[in-house]
Amino acid sequence: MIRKVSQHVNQNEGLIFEKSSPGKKAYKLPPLDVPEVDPEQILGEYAREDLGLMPEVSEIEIIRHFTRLSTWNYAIDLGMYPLGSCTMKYNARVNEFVARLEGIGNAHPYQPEKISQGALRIIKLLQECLCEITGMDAITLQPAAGAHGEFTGILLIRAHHEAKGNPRKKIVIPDSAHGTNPATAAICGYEIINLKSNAEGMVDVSLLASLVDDTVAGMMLTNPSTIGVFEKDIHRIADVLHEKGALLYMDGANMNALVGKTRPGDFGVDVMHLNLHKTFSTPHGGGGPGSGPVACKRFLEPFLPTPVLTTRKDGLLGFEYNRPQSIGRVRAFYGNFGMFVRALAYIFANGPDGLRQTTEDAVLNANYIRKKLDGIYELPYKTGSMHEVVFSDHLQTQNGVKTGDIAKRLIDYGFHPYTTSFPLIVPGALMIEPTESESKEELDLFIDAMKSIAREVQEDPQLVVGAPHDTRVARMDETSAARRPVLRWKPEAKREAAAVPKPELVTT
Amino acid sequence: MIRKVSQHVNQNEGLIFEKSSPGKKAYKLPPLDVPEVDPEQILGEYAREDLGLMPEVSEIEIIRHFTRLSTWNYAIDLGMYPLGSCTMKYNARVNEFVARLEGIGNAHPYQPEKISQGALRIIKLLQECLCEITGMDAITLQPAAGAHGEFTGILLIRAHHEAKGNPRKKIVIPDSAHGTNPATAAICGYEIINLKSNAEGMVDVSLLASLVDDTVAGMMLTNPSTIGVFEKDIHRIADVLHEKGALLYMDGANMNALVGKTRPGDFGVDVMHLNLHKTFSTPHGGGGPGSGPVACKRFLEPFLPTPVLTTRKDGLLGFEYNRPQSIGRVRAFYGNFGMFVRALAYIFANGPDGLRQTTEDAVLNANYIRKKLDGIYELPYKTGSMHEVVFSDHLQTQNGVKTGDIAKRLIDYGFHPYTTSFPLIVPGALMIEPTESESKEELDLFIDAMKSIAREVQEDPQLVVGAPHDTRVARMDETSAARRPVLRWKPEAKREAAAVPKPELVTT
Amino acid sequence: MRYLPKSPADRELMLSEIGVASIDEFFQAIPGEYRLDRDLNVPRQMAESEIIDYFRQRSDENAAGYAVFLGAGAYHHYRPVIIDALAQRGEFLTSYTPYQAEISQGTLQTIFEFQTMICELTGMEIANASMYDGSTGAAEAILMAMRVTGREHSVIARSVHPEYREVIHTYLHHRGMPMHFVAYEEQSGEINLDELDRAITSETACVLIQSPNFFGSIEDVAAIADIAHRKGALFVVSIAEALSLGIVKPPAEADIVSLEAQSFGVPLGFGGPYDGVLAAKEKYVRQMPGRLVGETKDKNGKRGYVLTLSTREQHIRREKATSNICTNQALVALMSTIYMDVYGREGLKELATQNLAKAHYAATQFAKKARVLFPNAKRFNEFVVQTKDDPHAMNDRLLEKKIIGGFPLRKFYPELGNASLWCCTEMNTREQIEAVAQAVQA
Amino acid sequence: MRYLPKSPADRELMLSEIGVASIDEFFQAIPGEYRLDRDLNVPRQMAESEIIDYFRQRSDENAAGYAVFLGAGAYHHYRPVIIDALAQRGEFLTSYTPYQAEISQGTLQTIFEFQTMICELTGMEIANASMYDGSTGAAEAILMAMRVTGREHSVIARSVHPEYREVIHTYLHHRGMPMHFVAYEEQSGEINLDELDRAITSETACVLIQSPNFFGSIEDVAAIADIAHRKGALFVVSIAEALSLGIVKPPAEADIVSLEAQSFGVPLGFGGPYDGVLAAKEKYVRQMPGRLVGETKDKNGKRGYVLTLSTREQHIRREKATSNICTNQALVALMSTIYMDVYGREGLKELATQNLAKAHYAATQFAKKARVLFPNAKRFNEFVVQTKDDPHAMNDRLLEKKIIGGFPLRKFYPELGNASLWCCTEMNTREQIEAVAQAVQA
Ligand SMILES: Cc1ncc(COP(=O)(O)O)c(C=O)c1O
Ligand SMILES: Cc1ncc(COP(=O)(O)O)c(C=O)c1O
Repeated sequence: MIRKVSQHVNQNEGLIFEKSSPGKKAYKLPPLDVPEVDPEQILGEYAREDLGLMPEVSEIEIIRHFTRLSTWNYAIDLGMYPLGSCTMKYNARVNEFVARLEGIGNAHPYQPEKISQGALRIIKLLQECLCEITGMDAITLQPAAGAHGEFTGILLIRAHHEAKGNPRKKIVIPDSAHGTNPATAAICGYEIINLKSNAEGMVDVSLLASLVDDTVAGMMLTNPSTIGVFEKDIHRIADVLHEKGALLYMDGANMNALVGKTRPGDFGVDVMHLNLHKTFSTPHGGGGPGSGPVACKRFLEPFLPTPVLTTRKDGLLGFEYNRPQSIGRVRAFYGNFGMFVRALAYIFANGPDGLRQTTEDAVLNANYIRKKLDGIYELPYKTGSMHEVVFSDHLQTQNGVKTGDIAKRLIDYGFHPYTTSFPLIVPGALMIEPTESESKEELDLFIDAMKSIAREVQEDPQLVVGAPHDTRVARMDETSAARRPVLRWKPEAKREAAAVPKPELVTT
Repeated sequence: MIRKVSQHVNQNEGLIFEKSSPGKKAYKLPPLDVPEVDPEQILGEYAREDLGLMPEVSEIEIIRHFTRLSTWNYAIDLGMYPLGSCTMKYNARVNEFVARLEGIGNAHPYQPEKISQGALRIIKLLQECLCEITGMDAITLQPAAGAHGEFTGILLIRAHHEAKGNPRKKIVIPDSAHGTNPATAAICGYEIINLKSNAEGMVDVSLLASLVDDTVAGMMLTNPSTIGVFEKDIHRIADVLHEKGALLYMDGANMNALVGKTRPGDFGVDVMHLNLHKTFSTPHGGGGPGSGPVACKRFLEPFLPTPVLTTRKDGLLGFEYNRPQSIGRVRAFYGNFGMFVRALAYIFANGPDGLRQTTEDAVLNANYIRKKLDGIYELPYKTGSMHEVVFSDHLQTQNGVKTGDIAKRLIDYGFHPYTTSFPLIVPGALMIEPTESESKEELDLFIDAMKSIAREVQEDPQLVVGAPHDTRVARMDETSAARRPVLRWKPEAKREAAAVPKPELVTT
Repeated sequence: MRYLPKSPADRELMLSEIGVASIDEFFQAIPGEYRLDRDLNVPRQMAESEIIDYFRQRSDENAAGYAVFLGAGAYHHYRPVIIDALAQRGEFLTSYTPYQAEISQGTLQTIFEFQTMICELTGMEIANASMYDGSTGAAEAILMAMRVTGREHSVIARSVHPEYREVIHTYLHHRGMPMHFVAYEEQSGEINLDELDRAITSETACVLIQSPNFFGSIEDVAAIADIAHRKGALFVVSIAEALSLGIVKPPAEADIVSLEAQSFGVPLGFGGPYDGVLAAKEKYVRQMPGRLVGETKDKNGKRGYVLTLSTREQHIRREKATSNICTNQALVALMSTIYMDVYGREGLKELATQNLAKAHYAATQFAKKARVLFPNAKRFNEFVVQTKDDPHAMNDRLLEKKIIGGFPLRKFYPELGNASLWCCTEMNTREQIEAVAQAVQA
Repeated sequence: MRYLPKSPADRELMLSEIGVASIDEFFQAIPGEYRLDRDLNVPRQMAESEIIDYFRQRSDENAAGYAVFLGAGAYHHYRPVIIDALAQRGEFLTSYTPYQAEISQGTLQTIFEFQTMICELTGMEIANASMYDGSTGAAEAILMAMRVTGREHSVIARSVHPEYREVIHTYLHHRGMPMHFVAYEEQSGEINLDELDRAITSETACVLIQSPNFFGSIEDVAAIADIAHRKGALFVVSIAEALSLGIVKPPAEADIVSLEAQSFGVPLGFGGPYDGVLAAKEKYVRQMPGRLVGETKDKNGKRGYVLTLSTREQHIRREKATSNICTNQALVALMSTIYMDVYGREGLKELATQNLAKAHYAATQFAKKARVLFPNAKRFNEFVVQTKDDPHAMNDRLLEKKIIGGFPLRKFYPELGNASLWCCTEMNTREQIEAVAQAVQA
């Protein structure tokens, strides 16, 4: 029985271009207070004549356009978002409020330091908090997301080796790793050694030991692993690497399982990134922005990107640009400052007690789901879960139903799907991370939904395979989307010329 | 064919009380910086022990609660709201922004005048603009809504007569009037003379003349009338009244048809109210707040509620309280100031040209609908429409379908219903006011929907009578709601004791 | 015009579909001599940035960043940010009165929750969806009592907010409904019970008091109820500082409670919009003014909410309605609902206790240098201080320190001389309190 | 903890259902010596009002209310209020990457519209869903050109934003991919075409320029394209001031355009989050980094949108992906989309023309007292001024007048001496401009 949602009328809406008509306006400029100019005269041949198909609409049409569109989305604000590895937790509104305070939201990155002390103090305090939370010595907030943090971190490792005369050649990455890990190692110019997980889905330390030699620059490890399990041999892993001069990089995507309970800096990690848009609650915003600070041990500090924050002799904060060993900048300006503000507000709202309780609740929620669904869905690895639990669709494939189908059926039950097809070491994975933000009530509804779907798989598998049934659009034809990509709107005429099939009007 | 909406999953949500559990919190107070006190000691027997069933929930649950609830509502931001007499126009977001500026949103009503000059200047400029727009001489912004404005206006009339020695006994009100008109006259202590409309639905001037004598204090007239027609004999009506010393009150609910095109002060009105939440775009907010300024001719000014705005000798603005002839206050403080800010912002955004164009577009939209639906629905009065058009369900009742059913069916078509069962002079009225805020595209969808429903009435009347079909709840049992009113939540136990049937869980 | 979704071509097309040559044809019904053939003399059309500039300038001319010690019917409390985040959702902000239940359940359920919480807090059995504010609510409560009792006199404490009393006067006097005002006790500021007893007659429809009253003194509700009820009058309690209900016993002995809920998450906003609401004993429901939301089921048995008992209202009953009220304060009531959810059962108490502690501390500090009146009173967060100086002069001095002092009482209570009414909420820091207490001395 | 929706009883119940005695059992996997048995040393839990106070203090320590003449890659434009009103809706703010198309059509259609408008404005055929910012976008554009051409050298104008060049350097140098920097013309600030021609070899993957470049000079895109293409190199144009596209011809001759769209409704925000995006010729789509949204139909034939061509991306292709980018700048791109809708076809042009007029007026005013460099340049809204004074000293003086002066160039272009880069947008009033021009003289 579907208990969490009903069906309701939901507004259709075409593309904004389909509402455009010459002369409609959503703006008015103040009168120009300097002499008018003739663009043709000033710009000559560089003057632009017209702006093509840019829309002309009124303000109310824009309000309705995006309000209607928004109602087609699922969101944390609407319900549980059990996306494993994504840490879809509550995004507090006070964070949005403080990020928009005039002096914070409107500060120019190049305004003189003496009138930027507020911003710099925010950066400083956040850096200190994050170093404390990770147990690291130094940090850069410049990276714009997790993958960008990985890039920065691996370049730090590279710079470290290079300073010793040889950047080395390889990075070890477990087969359970997120796609960004190998992609990052590759763009940093490293060969990837794919490390097969052991029977528990964890790092096979002896296999690792056999692979690490002095061509290995380091290892990228996610801890807790992507199956949600703490690498209990973590220090042995670090030792194996360190013995050969290789470094341990930790992908901090799963820090929500650790904050306030243990610190990577204490268990042997040399460098790591954090995802402020996961652990520290900055909103995902439909795909971004994020922020991926990179924290490291003291010996890597000289290599951090420029600029780094410094306290000047007069006590004022400022940026230090003269860093001869730095890997250089990874981004213009100082990173996604707006996310720093939100993350710091999150830390304030929690305090040490709240941060610890948050971690405990995240872990409690995952284990509650695990307990209730174990047996109904197969648990491929039995080791204790931290903040997420990974099932497989093994029991369901017997009826021809795959993890992706179950995920789609969850939509009819009023939930966003869990993560599918990751990690790769679990064929047909159902990767579930509830986060601390879910009440028992919401978890029980989720568990009921999952049980109910499991029953449907046995009684009426086609119902599940054809899902979702209750959404405004059904499953999309992804194949033809990729085969004949239509990546932008064109007016009917142009479209037909391009032999793209005519879309229905007003139906989306 | 329903083109404007689809069905989509929509979250259920129980009552907030059903989520409560002792120890959950959505707040934290700063540490107390003065000595703690023991309430029992300070308040003695007046100390309260506990707060009964007040909820205990967390912040994310509140965010989800209201986000989910909000998705069950229709709104201007989602689409056309053709409620006749209600003027559901676009509520610009800049109005909300300026109303929340620190010095405006957070001003205490009793803070000294010298640090309230900003607020007072806003009041002054709005008063001037509204006097100019209505063609009146003086104004009070104190009334909190239209009905409150009527109350104020009728008391002005009463005070005028009283100053002449006799408050008189009766108020003439056309049978087409809004319910607040007779209700207001009654609470002001007047008898109501119900004026039957003539064959065109307008004031029957000779009938009026026969009714007005020196016991009549005045007449309440809506112009354009509630059937959307301008009283072309307006000045004769005024003359008939004035001859007997009676005054003409205008219900300004329909000013959206007149702004910038004609002024009540010019055509004989003595006193009138405006609805800032209609004509001047302040949001309806699910029922309020509103603001109902009352504008009048010079001779009524001495009677305006206290305080009135005044310019002091030093040029500063202030409130004048010493007004011996005043009817007295109608509300604490100065009225719904926040609405003044929004209304003034609306006037700024339009300017004289925009205000005129707004009126023209409102009238254009109504006439477009009239033209397209005339014949499909019966037009009981043929006189030219201004900003709204009133049809009747005469053609549809032959198939057993009433205006209320058509209205409900519109919901399935993605529209809010028009106004039904008003004005009383049109049995089975369909009262449609599109306002200027609708694009041709949206109007065409509405017209199509209305035509399609008319066809359904012929082909499958039960479909219409049973509507809506596509909403999360179907038609409500209003009868038993009124027969055994349940006006507050009680926990299961208490409820059962009260023999109220147990509601389903989690189904709303 | 940026709010108008039409291009010139759209307008042309529509005119031609209608079959008229020009928009002017629709305005022919307006007699020529009244047609406006000039621009309105209002400010020219402004850019959005200009509108914001204008209001920013006005905002800057107003006080901002001052410490506020004013209460007197409008209270400075912290407003959690989620209130605006949620109330600003277009689905709440831009929806109409929820007459169409199938597409208004969001607003309806919210009001039902509001009604429930108002009942819990006030100790009443039913509550309506809102009134304009506390002053008009008090007036309507008296009218309601008159309908219930069929009597036309009312007895009102002088310690009720003076502006509320003025509004009540406006509502009653033109209909010749007599009002009797009862004095307060010198030592407590509470209503004089003997005088009250004497004022009530067999024609008294109701007794209206405010508690905490305008001086901040908590009235002996139970005792007053007794006196009123003994003579068959109803008992109406007006509450201007809703937060007091977090720690002060609810007036359960009342028949009607008129509450101003501005303290619950509503911005000071220079006096409005605020959030009145009436609560009462269930048996009086048919005389209740304003909208009521009730629980019911849809035709499939699903729980839902509707506006109900509307035969009390003007749109059905016209001149026989319980009130002429139509538009109310729905969005503001939503804000209060969110506020009550945020603080809830424990938080309102904790917050009220903080207010108690702040005011208690402040009164103690003031007492060192000035006279705190009404020594026998039990108080929540307001108290009256008598100073040597004229309070206006004192307040002028305080303004220079960015402090807005108490409300001078002489205008309404000349007998109190240099007295003013001070309020301390959780927003007043110890530092501010001490600075102010210091200034009183000087 | 107010963000945690659990009561102590809930926790107990859940633990007992799981069958463990205490939460600690789940943390047993962490070796004892690494378990943290103390509180983290971070600030104590704060009330919401305290959080706001903290940030308000920081905000006040920063500049506010200053006239800003800084551009240099971050532009001060007016942001219509509906941007935040809409982007703050929880359904946009708190949703994930739209992998689940059936419940993400809102985000997907928005991105599709964004992609379309970026194409229209840049003159390209395809655009992606966003990149981190203009600097990383430029670096990724070069890597993309390398994948397309199979070449590894790049030629970069020295008039590209210096911080963009630093980022490009970080992305390329550790992999030993050579970069050649080409000087600018003294009279125009534009890239030296002869030197450019010489710098390009058969190993050159691409030429990267910025236009308007860091000095505000508009480059001769067509001429550069010719030179690049003649040697089989791709041509990449980086644009830091997106609004220039309202009045400056789009770089239709480019193969890839890397745009920083911050000017389109994104707050200055001390440097981020901003809004990079890559646009390109359609034939290069398979080498495009980042997400792409495409139009398709659902199984009932209804139009809809999906993330597509994801075999380019890291989650499918891992080490063979076109980039490691995963999280992008979706919400910021939404803001830009709303911005582009508000101004649209006419407004962007009108607004850009206002910028042109302001900068032109300012340059004329400056020219009276100082040297405006690069006299032969065509400019949009930035220009370089050489003063007698050290610009830092001048800016210090201006700060006292609440004016933030131009960006001193010596750090990146020592050869320009006391030059600084000034920007005038619609936000700079004539009064400000005149005040500033006056100060230059002094
Ligand atoms: C384990 C892991 N690593 C890395 C990333 C990449 O982080 P981002 O998306 O912030 O670039 C993710 C994000 O989903 C992840 O789950
Ligand atoms: C014609 C007319 N008069 C009066 C009113 C009452 O105005 P308010 O609801 O603001 O009290 C209305 C409101 O619907 C109306 O339409």
